[in-house]
Amino acid sequence: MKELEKTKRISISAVLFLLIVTIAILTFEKPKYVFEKNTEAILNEVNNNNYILTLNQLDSIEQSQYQVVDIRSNFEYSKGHINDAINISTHDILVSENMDLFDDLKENSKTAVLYGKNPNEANSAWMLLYQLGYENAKILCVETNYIDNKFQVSNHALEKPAVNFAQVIKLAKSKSAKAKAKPVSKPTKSKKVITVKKKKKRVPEGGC
Amino acid sequence: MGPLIPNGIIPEDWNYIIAILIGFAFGYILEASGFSSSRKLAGQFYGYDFAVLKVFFTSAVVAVIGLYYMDYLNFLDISMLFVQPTYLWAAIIGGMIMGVGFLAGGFCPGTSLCAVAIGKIDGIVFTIGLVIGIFIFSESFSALEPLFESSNLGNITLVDTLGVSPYWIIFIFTIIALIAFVFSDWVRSKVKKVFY
Amino acid sequence: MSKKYKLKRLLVRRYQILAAILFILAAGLVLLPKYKKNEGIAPDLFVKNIISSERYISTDLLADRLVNQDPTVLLIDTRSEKEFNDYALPNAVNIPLKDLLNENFDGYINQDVYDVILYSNENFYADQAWIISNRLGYQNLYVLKGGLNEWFNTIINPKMPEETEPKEAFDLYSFRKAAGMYFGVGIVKSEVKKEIKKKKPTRKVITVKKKKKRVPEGGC
Amino acid sequence: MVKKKQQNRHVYWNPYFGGFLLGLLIILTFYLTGRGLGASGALKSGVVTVVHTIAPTHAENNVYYSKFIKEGESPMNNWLVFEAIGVLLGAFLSGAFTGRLKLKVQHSPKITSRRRLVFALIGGILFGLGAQIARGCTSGAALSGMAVLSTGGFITMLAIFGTGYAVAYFFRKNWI
Repeated sequence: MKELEKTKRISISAVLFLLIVTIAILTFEKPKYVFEKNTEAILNEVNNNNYILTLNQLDSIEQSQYQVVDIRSNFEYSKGHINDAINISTHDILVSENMDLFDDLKENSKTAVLYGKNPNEANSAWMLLYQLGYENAKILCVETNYIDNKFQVSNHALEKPAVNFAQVIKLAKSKSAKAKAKPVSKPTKSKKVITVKKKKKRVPEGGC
Repeated sequence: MGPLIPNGIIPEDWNYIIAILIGFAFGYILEASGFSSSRKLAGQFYGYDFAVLKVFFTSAVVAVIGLYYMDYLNFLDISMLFVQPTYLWAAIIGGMIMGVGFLAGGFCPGTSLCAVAIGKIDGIVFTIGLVIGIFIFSESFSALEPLFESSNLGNITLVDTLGVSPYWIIFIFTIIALIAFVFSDWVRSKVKKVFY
Repeated sequence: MSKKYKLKRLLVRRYQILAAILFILAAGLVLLPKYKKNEGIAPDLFVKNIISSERYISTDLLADRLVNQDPTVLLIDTRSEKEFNDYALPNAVNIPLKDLLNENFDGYINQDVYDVILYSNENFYADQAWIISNRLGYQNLYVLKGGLNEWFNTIINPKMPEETEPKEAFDLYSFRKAAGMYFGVGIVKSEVKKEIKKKKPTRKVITVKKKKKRVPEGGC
Repeated sequence: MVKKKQQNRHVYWNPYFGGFLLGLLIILTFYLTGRGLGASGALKSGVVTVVHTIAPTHAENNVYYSKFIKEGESPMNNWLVFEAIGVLLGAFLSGAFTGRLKLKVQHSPKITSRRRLVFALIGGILFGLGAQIARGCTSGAALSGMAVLSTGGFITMLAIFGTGYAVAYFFRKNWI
């Protein structure tokens, strides 16, 4: 018996398929900003410390080669800021005028020198910019504070331990040992065993 | 953002229920398209029925276009999908053995299950044959292992192999499919009708 | 009459029309403007996350949780291995910043069981680690505000409040002192009679399941 | 009613419609589970289970079986097995609706049903062997593979159909 072909259903479904795709494309909004760098790249950059400028290093660069950017809030900026600095708070970096400005800096190969209350604050903004592809951004490693209501900039020693932790601990222990006549009984804690299970993020397996 | 289960959006526990539902739809579509009939399946090799080729190509084209649109529209991460690893010689030789088996038996595993479900005895026998074939393979695995494990190219796609944008591949693939449809209809009009 | 005729003519060409639809869809893929895809979360969400200070946990809060042996705390030391071996917080795990994306450590930072608290000498490196993890969409991560320096200034060696300060300041001070002693390093003044618990920075033994690679599951 | 069913028996879906739905199903499968469809994997799980139950030591010593035997977990506890159960149910239902449920051997009028069954068995054995070597059958390797543009999928598909056309001549008596 000859197979009878019905085309009504296929026509209808094909038209529906086309409609769905069209609607999906029309409603689709292309993301405005896309990260250029993946996390590997940013991690590499973070680890080779090229992105940190001290005040002295900044002085050695020609004035026309960089633009200082204050990433604190407008309020803080109006209280006092580094000379010639412009104000773009971290929150407003993705505003298009500000992006244009960074684009300009990038084209003219000028360095965007970011600073905030401390390097840590500038770091967020720097990481954002770097991941968006602005390799010309750098962090000015300074602290800003107010002494007698005057704006002060001072160098900041990054990630420097305040004290030698190990030594302090040792010292404290020897002191406590001295203070005690009796030997300190050391309650041995049972080792805490924690199993971290991988988050269920199963890679799809195949099969046929 | 898909795929939903590997990304943990749908809990893993649902996996098997979804498997049954998907299998259900798969079986229904295969049977309703006539894949439970071995003579219909074999028809494409003799030019009297091209249903298999049409279903096969249509579904592949629709699926690949749909998947890439979903990827484009950010519903799905195409790199998360499972890609069958390519073992070049294993695929070629295995495919050739399957080709002979297809002609002799008239089914492939999916369709033979459909045939079993509607009571085709040849389908049942074919399925028993499948089990025996798998058993033979497993028992003689040590002899076949060099072939099985050789020339592993990894989980590659045509994009890696040809170095062309996937969109062009899809476009060309679609054109090939359309030509195949036209050609199959032409062949069918030339070949003597077989009623089954 | 003419309408019916038109429909009929359309139906004759139905396969051509269907083929055209398929063709257009495939061509659409080629012609659509391409854009680069993000790895991880989108920039606008990312900005919201990095300016929020929710990620910071104060040293007092951490001390409190550690003293109470909160089982959901997992400390991660992002400093170098050498620094970690010299001194680390109790039960901390060392993941140097440069190894953050090493897949052996994936189980620690990409999970939903513990509150992972990242620290370094300050919070600069820890913050960077947090930002990178956040970009990848990892949850339950926190940063120790001020890092180890702050820890030493507040918990190990707290400053005696001025007499004019409110009672809360004294409460906090006594808590900090007690906590400092708990961590075995109270700067011992003569009046200390309490037994000092010594807590070695035992390392957590954590078994991380190896990341499952796409194991080619033997086909059929 | 009976007559209608009789007529229906050979009315299948328009192949393009079937293909279209199948394509959507593949998309859905990938969207939900990140993997493709499959069929013979379920049979393999069945074989492994049977062998493991009958001769556990033999199964554990065999390199191939031992790949699929996990401590405390039955090989039947597999996505593909559940899918295969679904396939059986779905096909049964479709057959029931159109009146195709019947215990019979379908064969060309030129051959006996005995010959048909012998060839079916040979074909099944070859197909099972080939599917294991190629790590997938028509649905698993070729169909799902083509949907994600897998090189292996295309190669397998070409090999199956290429060989099919090459040997079609020798089997013509069975089918035409």
